[in-house]
Amino acid sequence: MDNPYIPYQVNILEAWYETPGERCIKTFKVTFADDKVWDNWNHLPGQCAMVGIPGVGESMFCISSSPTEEGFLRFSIMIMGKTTTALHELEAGDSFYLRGPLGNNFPLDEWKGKNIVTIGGGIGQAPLRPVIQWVRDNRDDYGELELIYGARSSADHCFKVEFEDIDQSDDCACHLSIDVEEEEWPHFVGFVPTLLMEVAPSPENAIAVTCGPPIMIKFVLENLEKLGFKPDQVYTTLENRMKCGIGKCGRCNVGHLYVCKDGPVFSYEQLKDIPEAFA
Amino acid sequence: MAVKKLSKEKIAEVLQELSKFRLIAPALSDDVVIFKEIQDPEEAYLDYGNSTVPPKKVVFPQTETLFRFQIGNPELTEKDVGEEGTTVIFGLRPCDARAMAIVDKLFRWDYDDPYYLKRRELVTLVGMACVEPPSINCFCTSVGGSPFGKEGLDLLLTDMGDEHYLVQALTEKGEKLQETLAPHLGDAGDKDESKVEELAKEAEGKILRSINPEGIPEKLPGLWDHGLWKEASASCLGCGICTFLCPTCHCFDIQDEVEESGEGRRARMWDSCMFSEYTVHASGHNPRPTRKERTRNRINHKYSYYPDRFDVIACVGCGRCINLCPVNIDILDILEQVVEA
Amino acid sequence: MVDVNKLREIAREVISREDVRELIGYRPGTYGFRARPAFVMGPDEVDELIFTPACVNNLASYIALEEKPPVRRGEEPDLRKVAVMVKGCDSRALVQQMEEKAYDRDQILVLGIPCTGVVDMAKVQERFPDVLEPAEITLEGDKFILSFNGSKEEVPGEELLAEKCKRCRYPTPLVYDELLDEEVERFADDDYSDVEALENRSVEEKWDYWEEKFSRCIRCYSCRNVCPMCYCEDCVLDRLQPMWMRRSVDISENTAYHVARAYHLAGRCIQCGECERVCPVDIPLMELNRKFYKDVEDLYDYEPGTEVEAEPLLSTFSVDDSEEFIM
Amino acid sequence: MAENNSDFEPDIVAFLCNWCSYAGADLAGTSRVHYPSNVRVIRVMCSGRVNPLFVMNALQQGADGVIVAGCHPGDCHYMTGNYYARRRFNLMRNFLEYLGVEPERVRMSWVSASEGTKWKEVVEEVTEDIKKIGPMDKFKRRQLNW
Repeated sequence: MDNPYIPYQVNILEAWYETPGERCIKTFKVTFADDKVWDNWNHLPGQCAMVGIPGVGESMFCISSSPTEEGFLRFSIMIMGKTTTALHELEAGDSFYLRGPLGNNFPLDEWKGKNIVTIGGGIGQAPLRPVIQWVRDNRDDYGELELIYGARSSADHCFKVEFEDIDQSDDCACHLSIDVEEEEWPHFVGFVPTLLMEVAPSPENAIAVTCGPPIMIKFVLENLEKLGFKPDQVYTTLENRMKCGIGKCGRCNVGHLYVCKDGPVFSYEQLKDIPEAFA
Repeated sequence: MAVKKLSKEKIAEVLQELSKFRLIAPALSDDVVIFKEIQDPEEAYLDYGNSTVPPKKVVFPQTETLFRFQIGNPELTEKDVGEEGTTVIFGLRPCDARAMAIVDKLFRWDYDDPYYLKRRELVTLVGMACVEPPSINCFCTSVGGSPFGKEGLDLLLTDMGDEHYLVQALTEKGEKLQETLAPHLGDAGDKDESKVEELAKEAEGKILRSINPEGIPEKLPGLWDHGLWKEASASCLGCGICTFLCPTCHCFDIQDEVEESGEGRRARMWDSCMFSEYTVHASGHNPRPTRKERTRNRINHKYSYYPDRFDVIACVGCGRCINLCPVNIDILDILEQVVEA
Repeated sequence: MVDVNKLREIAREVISREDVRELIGYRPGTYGFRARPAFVMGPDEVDELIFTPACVNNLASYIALEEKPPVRRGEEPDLRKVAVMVKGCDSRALVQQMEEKAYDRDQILVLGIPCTGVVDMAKVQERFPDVLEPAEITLEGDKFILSFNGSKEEVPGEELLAEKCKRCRYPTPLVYDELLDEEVERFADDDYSDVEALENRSVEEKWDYWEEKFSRCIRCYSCRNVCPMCYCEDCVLDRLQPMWMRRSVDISENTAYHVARAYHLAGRCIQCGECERVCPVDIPLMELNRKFYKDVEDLYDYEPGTEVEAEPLLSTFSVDDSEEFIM
Repeated sequence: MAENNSDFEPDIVAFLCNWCSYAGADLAGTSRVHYPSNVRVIRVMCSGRVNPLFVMNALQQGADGVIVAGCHPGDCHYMTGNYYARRRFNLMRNFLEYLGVEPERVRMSWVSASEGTKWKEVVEEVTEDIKKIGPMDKFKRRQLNW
């Protein structure tokens, strides 16, 4: 990036709704309008991009596709404020702008040979999706892969179709839950931290990655500790209001760490002594 | 580096010469000292303590365009800062120059900020040593600066108390500018430089306020839940004076602006960590919900986070935040409590 | 002059009451002649309280500025009273806030200070720039006595008195539970000569005047935040959608800001002068507010902050309101 | 600015209340009454809906003048909206004059649904007045400067 403030134009290849409702989630599959951008584009699972529309604004979103999925990037965006509302109005064939990749990534190289558990809630699955995809695409490099995911209801489940596929496959164990009982729901009913205790993954040679609403993370972290996970075995991603995404504008810090530059991926080891991290 | 002398009578000549560049100098707007672009040497006001708004606004303008666009047209046009041309800031105080050197680190950290750095490249800083401290709340000597400090400056002028300024070139840029001004400058005497050192020592002695910052950066993280933050912030109004007037505060907001014609720009503008909406998420959640958290962040940022990353305290002791706080919140008072806590 | 011992004694009684949560008063500042707000939580803290002509802040602002973070589960909201020390002008802010039903009378406990005028701290600073050690200002007759570094200096009141005090109509608080001193009789009045002088200029002169001032504005919003009447939870200036004022700082947006700020105080500004006092770039904000103040008085015979039971000016009307300007 | 502005065609923003003034302007149109084409009409439900910020915003966006028109006193569809507007607008107008905006630029009128001719007269008068004083650029957003 010559000028890190100038975004690239991307064209939407496909766009679909993941979940309905007032806070609906829409996924965009995009490619760069200028093919040459791909030549210098390298991102890793966990990294983010500032996504926006000139005239409206920009917000930070994680790239929810793995670099092993070539030829496109994916973003799953929940409708929240001004920018997301404008983004949701876009369809295949439209375009928006992004700058990135920004921030750090999950240390997937270090995790080679280990078992990996992902624990997601709601839209929090978005940064976990590339991890799962990456591990499945490099299956021999890693041990067991376990996916734990929950949302309020079955309709609120992100990436439903993919979960079905994962559930059918034998390279990943898939544990799903919903908060409240529904007819014909074949999986667990209850909150994600409870499901985690139910599944009770072993901390032995394992890494746990979690992302979701703050209250869920709080209890997941507690439960992981109960299961014997050490702080350096647990990873999460943080988010804060951001403007520049490159460590200049000053607002996204938690303690001395900038979420946009030092994060969004942090080990619990890094965060446990920073009270602001979970504010 | 070369040392020259400038007769006070020739100051207008020098400003005239400098006005072939974009010349920024202290001037009066009503009774308020501001740094502004001047065409005419008459506009410059040199009988000043320091400006209310620091000259950081020259290299980091309060509002600046990042790029322009036309709705419906995919092309984005980057702003060319180079068009602003070679700039000279005349008469800035050593603390404000040092602040720029400190902020440079942030704007160079990992990603180069092209707008800021281009302006820094274009600007030559001509400082004016503080023979008298500009304000009662100056404490530059406590945080690594000096009323005669050279850090960040390209040229330093010192009022010798007689009819002259001593003109010391401090960098290549400064040397070049000194050459440009050569026709107006005379040779310095042998003892002039040692006299400057004497004057500097004298000036340092006139700084009334102080704090010993040793240990503060290391101590601050442990005081996260200390009662001092609630007390220090109780009277805070949440305005932007302390941050906007701080020469090292560099936080900004980015906003898009579109005219009816569809012509628009993405611009950045100063923002303040003391504003309530600074950290508010789109969901409405605010990780720093009250003035207590915001005050704690301001002090921590200057005295802990910044030194942690860049090895320097992000405060140059100019005293502006103390002088102008509407409710007498005093950063030295807070630091004193940190030391005692 | 308020007797400081009496003040502390009353404060001690008040803060000891079970139905009082905190007391907002004044204490000496961190250097020189300054005084600053004090937030007293218990009887052991009252001994730092003072009242002198250096106590410039309008503490009524804090009633409106109070932050109410969400009450945690299991906790009860603290509904006890807040006690506040107010001068005559400041008390009008309380009256106006209550006129607007910002809160009920029984939520506050008012300690009224009959006031003979406060100083313009900028003038004090200019005159005595080097006073760092704790120093005191008192008023004796029509002179300020400034005590510092072991010496005393007398300055005629006129020279240091804040501008607002020179036209103060209400030196004694209009609302109080306890009065800390004898009532002070009105010693000044307002002739609006400053506003009239500006009104009499040509349109071009007026704009030249204001353009210079507005172009200095850095939009730090201290004038808004200090204002006891600016207590909207959701300020139009912070709104991004619709964005009435852009956040960029230029003469057009600054003008819009100052029009919006002043207009929102039309019929509400109680002339405490805090906005003008705190402005770091000396924009004469009171000249804006006072234009409205004067027009409101002339046109609608209304004076804000004088009567709790009154109807706020712009939320009422009279069928006979002036309409000579209507085509 | 008393200069000759014979070529100058001002842009005037008119906020018209839905029930009276907009209908009045409509009547002027359907009756084929000719009046200057300088006004850009914005229909609001009531003159009481006109926030002073609307006026400010119009001037910032380049309007040379602003007209607010509503029902005659006593005729407001919502009973009293125009009375509130009258107070508000009187203060706003005085204030803008105080800042250096010619009072001719900021006008208020009562125009009923049957007063097509009055609407024409109002527009003619305001347009003429503003033509005389010239463009309003004091509050205007400057061409983005870079």
